[in-house]
Amino acid sequence: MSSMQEGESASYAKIKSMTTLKDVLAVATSFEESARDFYTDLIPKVSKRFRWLVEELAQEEQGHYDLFTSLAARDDVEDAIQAEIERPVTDGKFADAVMTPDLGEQPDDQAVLQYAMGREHLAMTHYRSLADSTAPGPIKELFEYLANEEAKHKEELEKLYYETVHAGGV
Amino acid sequence: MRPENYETQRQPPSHEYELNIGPNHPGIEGNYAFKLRLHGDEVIEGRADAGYLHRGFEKLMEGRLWIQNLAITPRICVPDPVPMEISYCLAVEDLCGLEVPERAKWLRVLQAELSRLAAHLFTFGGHAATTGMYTPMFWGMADRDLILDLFEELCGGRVYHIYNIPGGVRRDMPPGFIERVSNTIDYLESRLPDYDNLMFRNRVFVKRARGVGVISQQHALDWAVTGPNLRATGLAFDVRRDDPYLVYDQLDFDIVTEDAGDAWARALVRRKELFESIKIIRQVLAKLPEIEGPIRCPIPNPLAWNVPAGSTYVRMESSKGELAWYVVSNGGEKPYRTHVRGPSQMHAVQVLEKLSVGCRIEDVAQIMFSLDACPPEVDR
Amino acid sequence: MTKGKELSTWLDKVLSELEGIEFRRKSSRRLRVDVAADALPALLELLRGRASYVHLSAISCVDWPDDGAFELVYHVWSYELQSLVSAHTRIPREPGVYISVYDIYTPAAFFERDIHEMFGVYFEGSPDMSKFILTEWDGPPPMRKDFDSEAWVNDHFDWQDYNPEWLKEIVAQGGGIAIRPDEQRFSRK
Amino acid sequence: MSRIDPNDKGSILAPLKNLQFFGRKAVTESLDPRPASANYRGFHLNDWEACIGCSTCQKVCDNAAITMAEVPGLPEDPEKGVRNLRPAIDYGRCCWCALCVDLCPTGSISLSREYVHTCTDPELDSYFVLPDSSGIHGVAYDKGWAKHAESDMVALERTDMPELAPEARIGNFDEIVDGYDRNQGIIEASRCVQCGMCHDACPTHMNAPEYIRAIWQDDIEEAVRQIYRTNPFAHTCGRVCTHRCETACSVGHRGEPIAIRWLKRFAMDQLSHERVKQIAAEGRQSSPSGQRIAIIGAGPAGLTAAYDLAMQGHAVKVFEAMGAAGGMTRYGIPYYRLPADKLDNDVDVITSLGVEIQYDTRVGTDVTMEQLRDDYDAVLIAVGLWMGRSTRVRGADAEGVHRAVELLRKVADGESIPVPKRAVIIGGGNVAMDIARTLARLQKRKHGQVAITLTALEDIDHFLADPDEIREAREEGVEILDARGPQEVMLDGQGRATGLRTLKVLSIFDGQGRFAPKFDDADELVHDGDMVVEAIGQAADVNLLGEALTEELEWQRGRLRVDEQLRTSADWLWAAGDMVRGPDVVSAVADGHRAAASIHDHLMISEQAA
Repeated sequence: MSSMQEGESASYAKIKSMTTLKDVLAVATSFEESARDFYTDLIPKVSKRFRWLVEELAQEEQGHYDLFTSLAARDDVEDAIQAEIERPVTDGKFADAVMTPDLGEQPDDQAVLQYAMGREHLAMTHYRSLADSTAPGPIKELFEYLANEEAKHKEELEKLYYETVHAGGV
Repeated sequence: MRPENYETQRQPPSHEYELNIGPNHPGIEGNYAFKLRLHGDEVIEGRADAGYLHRGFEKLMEGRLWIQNLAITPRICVPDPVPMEISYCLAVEDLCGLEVPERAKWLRVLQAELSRLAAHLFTFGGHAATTGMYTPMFWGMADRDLILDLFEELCGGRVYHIYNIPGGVRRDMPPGFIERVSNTIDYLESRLPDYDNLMFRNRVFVKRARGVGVISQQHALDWAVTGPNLRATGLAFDVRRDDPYLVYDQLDFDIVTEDAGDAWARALVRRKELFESIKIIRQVLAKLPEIEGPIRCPIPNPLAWNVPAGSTYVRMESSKGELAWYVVSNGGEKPYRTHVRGPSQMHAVQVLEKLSVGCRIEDVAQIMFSLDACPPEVDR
Repeated sequence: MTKGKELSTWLDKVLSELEGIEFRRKSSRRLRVDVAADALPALLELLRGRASYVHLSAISCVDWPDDGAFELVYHVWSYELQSLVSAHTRIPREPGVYISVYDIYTPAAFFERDIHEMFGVYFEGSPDMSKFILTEWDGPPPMRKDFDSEAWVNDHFDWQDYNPEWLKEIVAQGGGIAIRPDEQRFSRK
Repeated sequence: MSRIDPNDKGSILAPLKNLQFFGRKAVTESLDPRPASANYRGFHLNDWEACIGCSTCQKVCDNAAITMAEVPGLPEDPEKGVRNLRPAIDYGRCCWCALCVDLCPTGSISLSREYVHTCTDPELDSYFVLPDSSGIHGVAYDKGWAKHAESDMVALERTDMPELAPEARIGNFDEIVDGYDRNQGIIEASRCVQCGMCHDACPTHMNAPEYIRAIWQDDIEEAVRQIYRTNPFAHTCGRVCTHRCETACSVGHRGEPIAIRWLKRFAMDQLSHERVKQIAAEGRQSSPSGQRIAIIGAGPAGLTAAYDLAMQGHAVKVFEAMGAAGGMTRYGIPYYRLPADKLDNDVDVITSLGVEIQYDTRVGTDVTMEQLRDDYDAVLIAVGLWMGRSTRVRGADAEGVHRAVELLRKVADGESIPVPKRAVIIGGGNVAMDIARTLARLQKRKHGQVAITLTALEDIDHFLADPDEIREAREEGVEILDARGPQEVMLDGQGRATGLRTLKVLSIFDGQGRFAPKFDDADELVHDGDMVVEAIGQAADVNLLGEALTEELEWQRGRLRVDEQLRTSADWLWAAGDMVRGPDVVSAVADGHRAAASIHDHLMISEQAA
């Protein structure tokens, strides 16, 4: 799993240094892609009990990936693709409380969920920062849209997490 | 449909004929038949025939929960239903050893005496009507209605109050009730001279009622005559004083007697008892504000109420005489046996049969009403 | 009053000396006496003739089919002593015949006739054992415990089916009568 | 009063004095419509919002005047004690006694101040009315006779259950609740109106009205018989059931519900164990069926199924990993709530029917699923939820951080556990209360005082724990802080736990009622404690299935997929209890019955086919 953390921090560093929309989108796309591949890799590894979870996550990331691919093809985005973007400031507050775990060879549902939540949180704050530092216009709206998407997804995962882990106290 | 006991024993002589009074006749407080054998207009023999109001109450009560029987009890005597409720409750309370709160006892006396007033006004008017005078009947009915208004306020029902439950009563008085009762009894007292003028100072009534249906004191004792009918023969006996229940031993009232033993004396005893009841109600109204506290003691869930095994005989003075319940429990949730001893069981059968012999046909109805016989009590 | 007290003391003494009699004072005004059937008339003679219990308040009958007995209870009152004696006796349910006390207490005629009609107990010497209330009744004496009036009613009458408009409406919506009163009648359980 | 002389012959003129009345107003009453008195017993009003369709009015009706009608579209919820039945009144029978009002558990029925009803149809049907709050004629009349404290006949107060005072119970594991004595039991049972809401709400549909009535009639044997018809974990459920029956109890709508759980316990405690065994075995199939069934897990679900199957004449063998039977009821519930000997009695009743329990045998290790599949005609898995979940906050894997279920299991097994000077518990369910109160007892014994802080995400009104548990925990000195979200276990230099950092929870549910806590970053607390116990949730350990079988079986969002009859996707395997249903004793019992019925049917069908 260390490869994932490396990959993540590498892409994070890339985003930080990005200066154009084109590059931001490119890194984001690969960000979703690597996540999709990560979950897909997990499917045969985890117990059949939790397989539904990683399957759903992989599907979700595939959806995001498709979104970015189609974005890049849009005319209005293409027009602005060379626009200068200020480097975003991100805040990993949620990750302070819930550490990103080493998922191990056979991660359980809680580990997968924790990782996924952290990841969505990171993406959300990232897009939010991008939106904040962009002047009003279609690009700002795009980042806001992306941030909201990630926020919604993260919230869904949080609910699922609490339902799985905390509920059921006898 | 020919009644079995209708068969005459022998061929009647040709100068005799038979006459049925009832089962529907205004001369009695319900459906009841009195069959006469006459010689001219003189009665040779009278035979009581009951059953027209038989609803099998005693049997019905054995099939109902103790508390479900409350609704049956007042129906055993329509004109004076209250003593029926109270005495059934007294019997259950005795079997269960329930301690009825003081306030409930006084409320019961209030209710019972109002009921006695209403019942006497009813009988009083009815008696006058059997002598052909309808004004006292209209007045009696109209004045009785004022009491029914009070019952409606206190109990929620005008005739079938179902106000008592074992352990006490169901509701306390509504606000301002004492004042309204007080006004009503003041009014009723003011009416008494009117009744006197209309009946006891009226030559027609005196002529019709004097010497009719005479019961001597010895006969009264032999025939188990009770209530006003007994007191009209000069014997000062009243269950309220001589076998007291509720709080009658704390109340000041006179036992009214007359010596003549005839229909007139019986009417007069009732007339005077109206005043005694008014006296009692005044005392109760004065006392009630002093007695605080609950109006019933805690009772079990009516759907799970076993009354301890045993039997009890409870007596009360109803407007018609001695009323008693013999109640047996086998420890179950329903009465094992209830037996109602209504005063009219004596008055409407053996006494009436005896008194009618030798009297004239026009007096039979008056004798019946002067005895204040209540057919539903006979039939049950 | 003193005379009453003396009489009452005398009565207690007599009753305690009589054989086959159990007596118990429930209160100052209530006395329960249990007496064998053949001794009851003598006891009533004594109570009426010598102890001033002149008023027969009632005769109650109770059916005890499990014991094969009818219980007869004679409630007599003394105006002088202001006390009520309930004299209990039991007679065999079969043939259900007993002696009338009409010659001691005239009012017994009514009560004996009533008990005969309702329970089927025959009182020898009672002036009138003819029907009174249940003139047209040809069934068994209805107050006996083995007569089930509710079953009789169910056998002879039908429960009426209701069909008002509001009921038709809820039936059309898939509802309707769920529990009939005869199914839920608590007292039948 | 005026004097009347007996010798007065009267005068024909005396009545003439009353001629003055010609000048007065007539006494007759006006026939104008007027409302009756404030307490009048007129026609029925029924507040359909308040009415729960319990039919108590019908039961107390003297005259069988009340018919219960099912009204489609009204709420129907057995768990809340609500039925869509409403009383319809036959005014040809009603006697207006108002007992229906006085005994109505909810107070929905009242009588109006309306006087008159006449027949409007040629048929008598116009006397048969379904009243609602608008009355029977749709004309607004005020309430007359209505529910009133003076005339209320519903016994709203519960018979007090004697229990040990906090001081007396804190240093030991003695059972807290005394149980009713005979008199108290009968009195409490007598409050019941026999509506049967409890029966409908109970997961295993116990014959509660029947056994309550039997208790009231002082017929304990009949009560036990009724209990065993639906629940062989009678002692256990009489003590620790989640008693949904009491939530649904109609008397509970205005007062305290009947103490149904304590009554069950009362009945069980009254009768000798030998007699209970005889009653439990009544109706047992005497000739063996020749079928063999393996059950994995001797908890409530497994043993209930074993009881039912043994009663049907099947040979049942139960494989239990632990050294004693009872499952979570033994290893999760402390003795002060459920004494071991009572649980032993429940188990003994079941084994006395010939159910064999093989202890200390872990399926998957000592015997494989494949062996069971081959050796038995059917297999039931009911292994419960034995793995305690961890919050996995920072420090959650440090020394001094424990899972509640593991500590409770050790205490029940007689093993010693570390007793901290101060403990912090995470969780608001009954397990959290159990470990808090267990630790409190151990602390009292070892250190002489209780120092426990319990934190939970939920606010106190949404705790999953029983309110009695919360009250008793507080009485025993447990400090309960609600709405606190765990963030981090604080550690000392050696990496040992020293406390827990929490944030205030602002809200815990989202708009759809789903679990989604929101925290207030500004409200932070650190709770000191040399032990932190996590009691937040549990999971089933299904490793025993083995990889092949896990792959073969169908799963449903983390749990084994079972159908209504608790059949898994394999035709020889059934699953029941907490592992498929979530944690609840009485639901596990219900599952046991259902699984047993399904297995029995399956065996009968395959026998016929053979």
